[in-house]
Amino acid sequence: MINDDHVALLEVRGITKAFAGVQALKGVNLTVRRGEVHCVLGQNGAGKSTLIKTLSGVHAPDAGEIVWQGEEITISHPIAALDLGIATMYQELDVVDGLTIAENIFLGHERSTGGMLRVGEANRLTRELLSRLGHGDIPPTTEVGQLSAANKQIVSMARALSRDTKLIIMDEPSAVLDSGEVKNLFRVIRDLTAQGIAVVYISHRLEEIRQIGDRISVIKDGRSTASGLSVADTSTPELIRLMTGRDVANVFPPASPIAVNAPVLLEVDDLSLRGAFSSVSFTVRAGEIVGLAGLVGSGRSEILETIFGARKATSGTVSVAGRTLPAGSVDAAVRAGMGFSPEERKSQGLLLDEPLFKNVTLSTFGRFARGGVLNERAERDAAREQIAALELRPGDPDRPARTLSGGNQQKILLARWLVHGTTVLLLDEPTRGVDVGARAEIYTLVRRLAAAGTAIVVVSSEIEEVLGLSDRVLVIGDGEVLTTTNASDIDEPGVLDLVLKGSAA
Amino acid sequence: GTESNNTQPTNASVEGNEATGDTITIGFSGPAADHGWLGAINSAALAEAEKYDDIDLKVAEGTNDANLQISQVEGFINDKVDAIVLLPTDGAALTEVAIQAMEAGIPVINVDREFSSTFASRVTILGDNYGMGVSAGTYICEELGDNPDAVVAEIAGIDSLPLTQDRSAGFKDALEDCGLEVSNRVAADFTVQGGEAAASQLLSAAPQIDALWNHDDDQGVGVLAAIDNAGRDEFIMVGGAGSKNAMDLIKSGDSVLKATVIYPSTQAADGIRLARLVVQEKALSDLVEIEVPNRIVLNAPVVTSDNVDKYLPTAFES
Amino acid sequence: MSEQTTTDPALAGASQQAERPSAFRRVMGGSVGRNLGLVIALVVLFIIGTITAGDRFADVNNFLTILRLASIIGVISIGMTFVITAGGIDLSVGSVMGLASVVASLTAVQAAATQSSWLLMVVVALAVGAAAGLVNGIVIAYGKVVAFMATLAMLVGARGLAELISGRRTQIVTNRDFLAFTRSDFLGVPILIWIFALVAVAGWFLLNRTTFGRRTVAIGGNAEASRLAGIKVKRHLLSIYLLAGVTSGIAAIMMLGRTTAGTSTHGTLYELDAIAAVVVGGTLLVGGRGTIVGTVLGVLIFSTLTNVFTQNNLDTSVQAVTKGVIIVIAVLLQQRFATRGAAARKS
Amino acid sequence: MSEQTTTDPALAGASQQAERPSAFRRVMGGSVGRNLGLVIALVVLFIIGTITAGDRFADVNNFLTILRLASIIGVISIGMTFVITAGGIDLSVGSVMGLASVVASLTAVQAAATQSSWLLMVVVALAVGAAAGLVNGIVIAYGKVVAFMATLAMLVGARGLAELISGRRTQIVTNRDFLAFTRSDFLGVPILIWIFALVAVAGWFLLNRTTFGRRTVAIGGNAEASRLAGIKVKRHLLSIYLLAGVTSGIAAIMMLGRTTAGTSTHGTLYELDAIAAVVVGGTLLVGGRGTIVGTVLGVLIFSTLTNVFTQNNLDTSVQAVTKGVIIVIAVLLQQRFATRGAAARKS
Ligand SMILES: Nc1ncnc2c1ncn2[C@@H]1O[C@H](COP(=O)(O)OP(=O)(O)OP(=O)(O)O)[C@@H](O)[C@H]1O
Ligand SMILES: Nc1ncnc2c1ncn2[C@@H]1O[C@H](COP(=O)(O)OP(=O)(O)OP(=O)(O)O)[C@@H](O)[C@H]1O
Ligand SMILES: [Mg+2]
Ligand SMILES: [Mg+2]
Repeated sequence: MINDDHVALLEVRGITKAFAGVQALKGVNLTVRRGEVHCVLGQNGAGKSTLIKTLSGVHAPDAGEIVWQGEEITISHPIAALDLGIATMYQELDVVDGLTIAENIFLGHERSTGGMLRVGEANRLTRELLSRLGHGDIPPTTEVGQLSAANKQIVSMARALSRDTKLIIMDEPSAVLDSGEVKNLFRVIRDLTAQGIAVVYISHRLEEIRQIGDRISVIKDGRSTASGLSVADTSTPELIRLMTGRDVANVFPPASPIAVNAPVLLEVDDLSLRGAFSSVSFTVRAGEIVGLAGLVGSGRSEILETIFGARKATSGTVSVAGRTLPAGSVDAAVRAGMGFSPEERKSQGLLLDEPLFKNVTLSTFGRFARGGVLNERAERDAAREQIAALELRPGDPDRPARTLSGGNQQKILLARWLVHGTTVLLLDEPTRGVDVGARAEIYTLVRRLAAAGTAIVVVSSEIEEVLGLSDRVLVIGDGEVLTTTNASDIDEPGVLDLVLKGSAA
Repeated sequence: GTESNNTQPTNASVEGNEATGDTITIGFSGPAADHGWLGAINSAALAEAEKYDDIDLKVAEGTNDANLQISQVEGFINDKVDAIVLLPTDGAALTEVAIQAMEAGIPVINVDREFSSTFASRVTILGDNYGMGVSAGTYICEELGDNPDAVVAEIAGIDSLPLTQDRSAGFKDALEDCGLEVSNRVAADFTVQGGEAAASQLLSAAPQIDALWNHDDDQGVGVLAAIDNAGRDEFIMVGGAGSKNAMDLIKSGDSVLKATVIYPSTQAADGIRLARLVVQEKALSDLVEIEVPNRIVLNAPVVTSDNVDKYLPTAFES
Repeated sequence: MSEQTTTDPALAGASQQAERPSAFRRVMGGSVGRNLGLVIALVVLFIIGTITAGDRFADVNNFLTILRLASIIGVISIGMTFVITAGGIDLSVGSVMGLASVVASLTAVQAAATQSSWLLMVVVALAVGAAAGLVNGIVIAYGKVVAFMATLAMLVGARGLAELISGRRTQIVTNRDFLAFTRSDFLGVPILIWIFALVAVAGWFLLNRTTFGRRTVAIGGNAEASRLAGIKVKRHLLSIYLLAGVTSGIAAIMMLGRTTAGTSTHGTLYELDAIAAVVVGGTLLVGGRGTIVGTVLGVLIFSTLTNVFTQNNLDTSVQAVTKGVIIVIAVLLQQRFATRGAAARKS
Repeated sequence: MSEQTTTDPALAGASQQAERPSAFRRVMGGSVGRNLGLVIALVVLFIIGTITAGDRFADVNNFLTILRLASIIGVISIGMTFVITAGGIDLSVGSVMGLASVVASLTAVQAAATQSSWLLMVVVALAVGAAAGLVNGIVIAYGKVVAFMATLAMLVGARGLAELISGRRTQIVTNRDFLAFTRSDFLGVPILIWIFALVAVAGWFLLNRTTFGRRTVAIGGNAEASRLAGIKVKRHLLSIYLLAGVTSGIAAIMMLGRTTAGTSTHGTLYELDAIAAVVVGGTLLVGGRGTIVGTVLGVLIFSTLTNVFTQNNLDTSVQAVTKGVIIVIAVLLQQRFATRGAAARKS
């Protein structure tokens, strides 16, 4: 590791940034040295993404200084940041679906001669980059729209590497990755830092910080509460206190025993979807939480979507409380009492320009209406209740969903089904991008729902989370159920073992 | 009227009619000038109004929307103009509002497209669309009369206009009289590009033609371009409307265009003049009648190289 | 160089307080603020009209003329607002109106109406509009044909059908009762204007106060999210095109009354006028946000503009050039005022 | 197709092998497969034409007639393909063409051209098209006026300007050299068709083989992501509308040659024809995917259709109804074949 303590690579002082009605940054300091992994921590909505967007030329800061290699500069456009050698992997996947992987990677700095593309060269370089990231198996000419979220993240990563950079900013890169992929990511990061490239790393998974980080800065409500703490010298509870201002027990709530006579609420029988998964069967009883564990791309999302009717099963049936649902009908599923919180909240979940409360009541507004006439006051009240229960911030029910931070957007989706009051709840990556505090709240909430008699199915790429939260676990590999077992009878290495064996077979 | 002699029919003279009278306001509304003939109609009307110091002409935006044109006439009624010259996009659709104007004491001069009620206008001045077809058909009959198998083609204007149907009906009837019929018919849209597109398709569909009637000389520019392009010259072509361009070609005699049937583009200009006479209570100078007549139908003569010099001065620059 | 470690939990509560919008901001953020640009544009037009044309312009009868002109395209624009808000487009509104006017004024229909009731013509026009809307809806929602193309096909097809049915003749309305109704006044205001007002109010209520409207906005904002929330997206889309068809039917009745004639050429290019009015009004062309008040203002701006032009005896070509410039200015005004306060999201 | 996570480098190579698409799939997945629906539609049209009109249809001269008809709208459609691929729309193409034809055929310009070179007329037409495109681009990219409205304003404005300049007269082209060129043949094929072919090939190359093309697709697919990747989105959008303006200018030159006249009515409703051809061709109306081959096929389908209609002496109204149905079928066919293999993502 190269250490150059005298001149920091990047120094940010007193940055402020206001959006309409929100002071997102109120004074943030950050010092990044060459070759270090600098972690930025903070709760959802603390201002982490906003901070990095002022560094990558997306937002112009209202006040404050940015010093780059000892020189004060302004970064007015993404091009300026890229020219300086700052590459960014944004929290919202910033790829173009209609282009191939190679085209995405070299977008804006295409390999070309006099404006004419050198496609072969771009593809070759892409293959090299992907190999470096451990994904030499993905053809560079694949359209990015065909990729899973995890693989899109890989493309983002490759794009950052494709430029001559001194600093790579990663805004929650691990949110869509499974543990194998995260390990892979860390390998790449170590590679980079060894070359003197600095990395700003944002994540809500504190154990990752321990593994990869050198120093830490913490933001709370748009203000620096700590800058440049050494990872080794700072305890996790202290970090949590810096972030949240309180103590949070980062443990899974205890499972309450399921009544012996609890009725089966969800029954999935021999469900298959061509090209995605086959012969999935399981039941969930009232009060039970069933987790689906597996690697990214193993088809877990498809299983949930098919159960919910968002995709039409090629064969097999889904029954709720004994009644078989018609295949491929979401609204029948919803009417039968099923709820689904999708994996990609922006494209599948939210009306970004609509106020928060309308997002919360999207599946229930009819209930607040009489003769088709809406009662927005009742809707707002119902939403406000859930906003308080989930500690959604900022809590103004009239604020457009777009202006909320990622983690808070995730909470909107949960709130939606809480208002709905489902008997079967399907959760796909319910804590993706959610901060430690909220995470604990969500766990408690899910448990509480189960205790109240809801049947719950959870998919998460964090195996620890699946195991900690569920009563029973289905391990999925390549679209097949490899094992069904009690959560207490298996551990993380056990799951990984199964999965790797399954995919090798 | 201030003219003391307005009850003296014999005194209606050209000079008397030209003499400046009380200034009157005339509202003029017509369809969108989206092709040559209508453009000529508009400019002729404006030019005519310019000639008279006692005419204050208000021109409404040309439109093909009956709704908008109705509101323009309503505007004229609100403004209490002295007369309205109206070339309706659709005669029937403008009838009611014209009646309103008449009931409000404003004489309406109906140009070219007839209202569906006689109460809707004080004077109606029309070209003879059916007559045009007859003239064109008769001319073609004369030229090909001895050949019962002759192929006659027709390029119509906008098919949904009643005037197009009248022209085609006249053409068909006249051809029938000499045992011919239209074997290929396409419709264009009175524009150069429409004429070109329709004609090139027609020529390709009919490899051998003896005579072709094209309803409109403006779209005829395109039709001739297509004919030229296809290298065809085995037939005679008859035009319609009577543009200067067409007459020049007829005069020079070196194209397939041998004749054109006049459909006067001066109708609206006539309408302006008639409106002035009506309001100032003058009469048509060469009539003994002391008032302007209710209905004037213009002739649709055939212009050929023999008589083109006579008509050239009245031709419109399309 | 400062790397202090500061912890201040006290700030957390304070920031929440500051984020509640003031009463003023709430009003400005509401429909008044959003439409301020349009209101300004309209007022400017009125001032220009009064200065240039004086009493002739600022006259009750002239205002009624403007409103009568606005009423037919206005009704169509209300339907169009729903379609565009839901993320669609309907290019067929004008030609469906023409078709409905033709069918409702057929000799046979008029004869039957004379024997029974003039309402028969109304019913027929509405039925034709609804049928065309239904076809659009089925092709778009279930056939998954992109709306632009499906309704373009309907535009061409309905016009052709209208010509076939009418034999390209203008059909005169002779039914006295029908004409008596459509040409009547109520409280000194023509019935056509009342119909427009009624449709606008109903549209506003439907869009802003009902589950139907909420679904419309939701689907336009994010169809996939709406589907996953349990909304029957296809059925709703169908009903929206049906609605647009019905407004075309209503417009056909109004047009029959106003022109006393049914013809296949009625409504030519109305689709562009309606879309222009809706978009100038502030409804997003990509869907997800719609405003009936804006649409009404948009329609009024265009018809006032036409009126001012006519009053000032402007040359048609000059009118066209001016209109082009004014469209751009109106959209700019509307956009500036609508986004003001909502600040610049992108730098 | 499952993306396994293998850190084992040995496996990486193996799976790469497996995922390489077969030659057949590559062809079907490429432009042939994507355009198969269109090719089928075109072949069916040819068969119908040959059956109903026999030798008159299946004749070299008739094919040239179809191609000549296709060439002008074809050139405009190539420009439109870029605009739509970038997520925009240009309603002004037809009226800009009209304006360019008028300016280039002004007496003064023709006189100057006679004294210098006929190329002056070409330059003038291109310059007028470029200028109009530039204005569109500035208003859209920098003024942030939604493209539909900005170009609608240009549609109205340019038409008015053309009328003003021409005094609504049809201006006959008298320049011999200009006509000699535009009406000439090369290898037995009219020069207009060559121009279309040239523009299409250039367009294909530009869209598929250059950075300009990649960026066009990227901006249409995700403008924000493109900006973040360091693309100057505004400047690029500007240049795309400029390009569309230039194709309108080229079309104006062709039109002048073909009709031997310049008039403000040239190009009326060409915007709808061009958009229809582009969308039927498979370019996504929301942007992010564009195909020049599809556009060319789309243009050919429409002009062949017109030809088959005329060959069979079909009534205009019947033509319209049939055309409506055929548009829907063509879009359906195109969509079905384009998404086949890409599987049904949603139920
Ligand atoms: N475009 C915007 N307009 C208005 N407010 C915004 C906008 N973007 C962010 N904000 C607000 O700024 C604050 C900081 O958001 P930011 O996205 O930076 O949080 P974050 O720390 O990245 O959170 P997360 O961990 O959830 O991603 C939040 O209150 C958010 O609502
Ligand atoms: N829209 C799509 N089109 C084509 N293939 C897709 C699409 N979405 C997902 N896939 C593919 O389906 C497979 C399963 O993906 P899916 O995202 O459901 O897996 P998962 O187990 O839920 O993992 P993740 O944690 O990424 O959600 C992957 O190979 C993926 O590439
Ligand atoms: Mg963030
Ligand atoms: Mg998933």
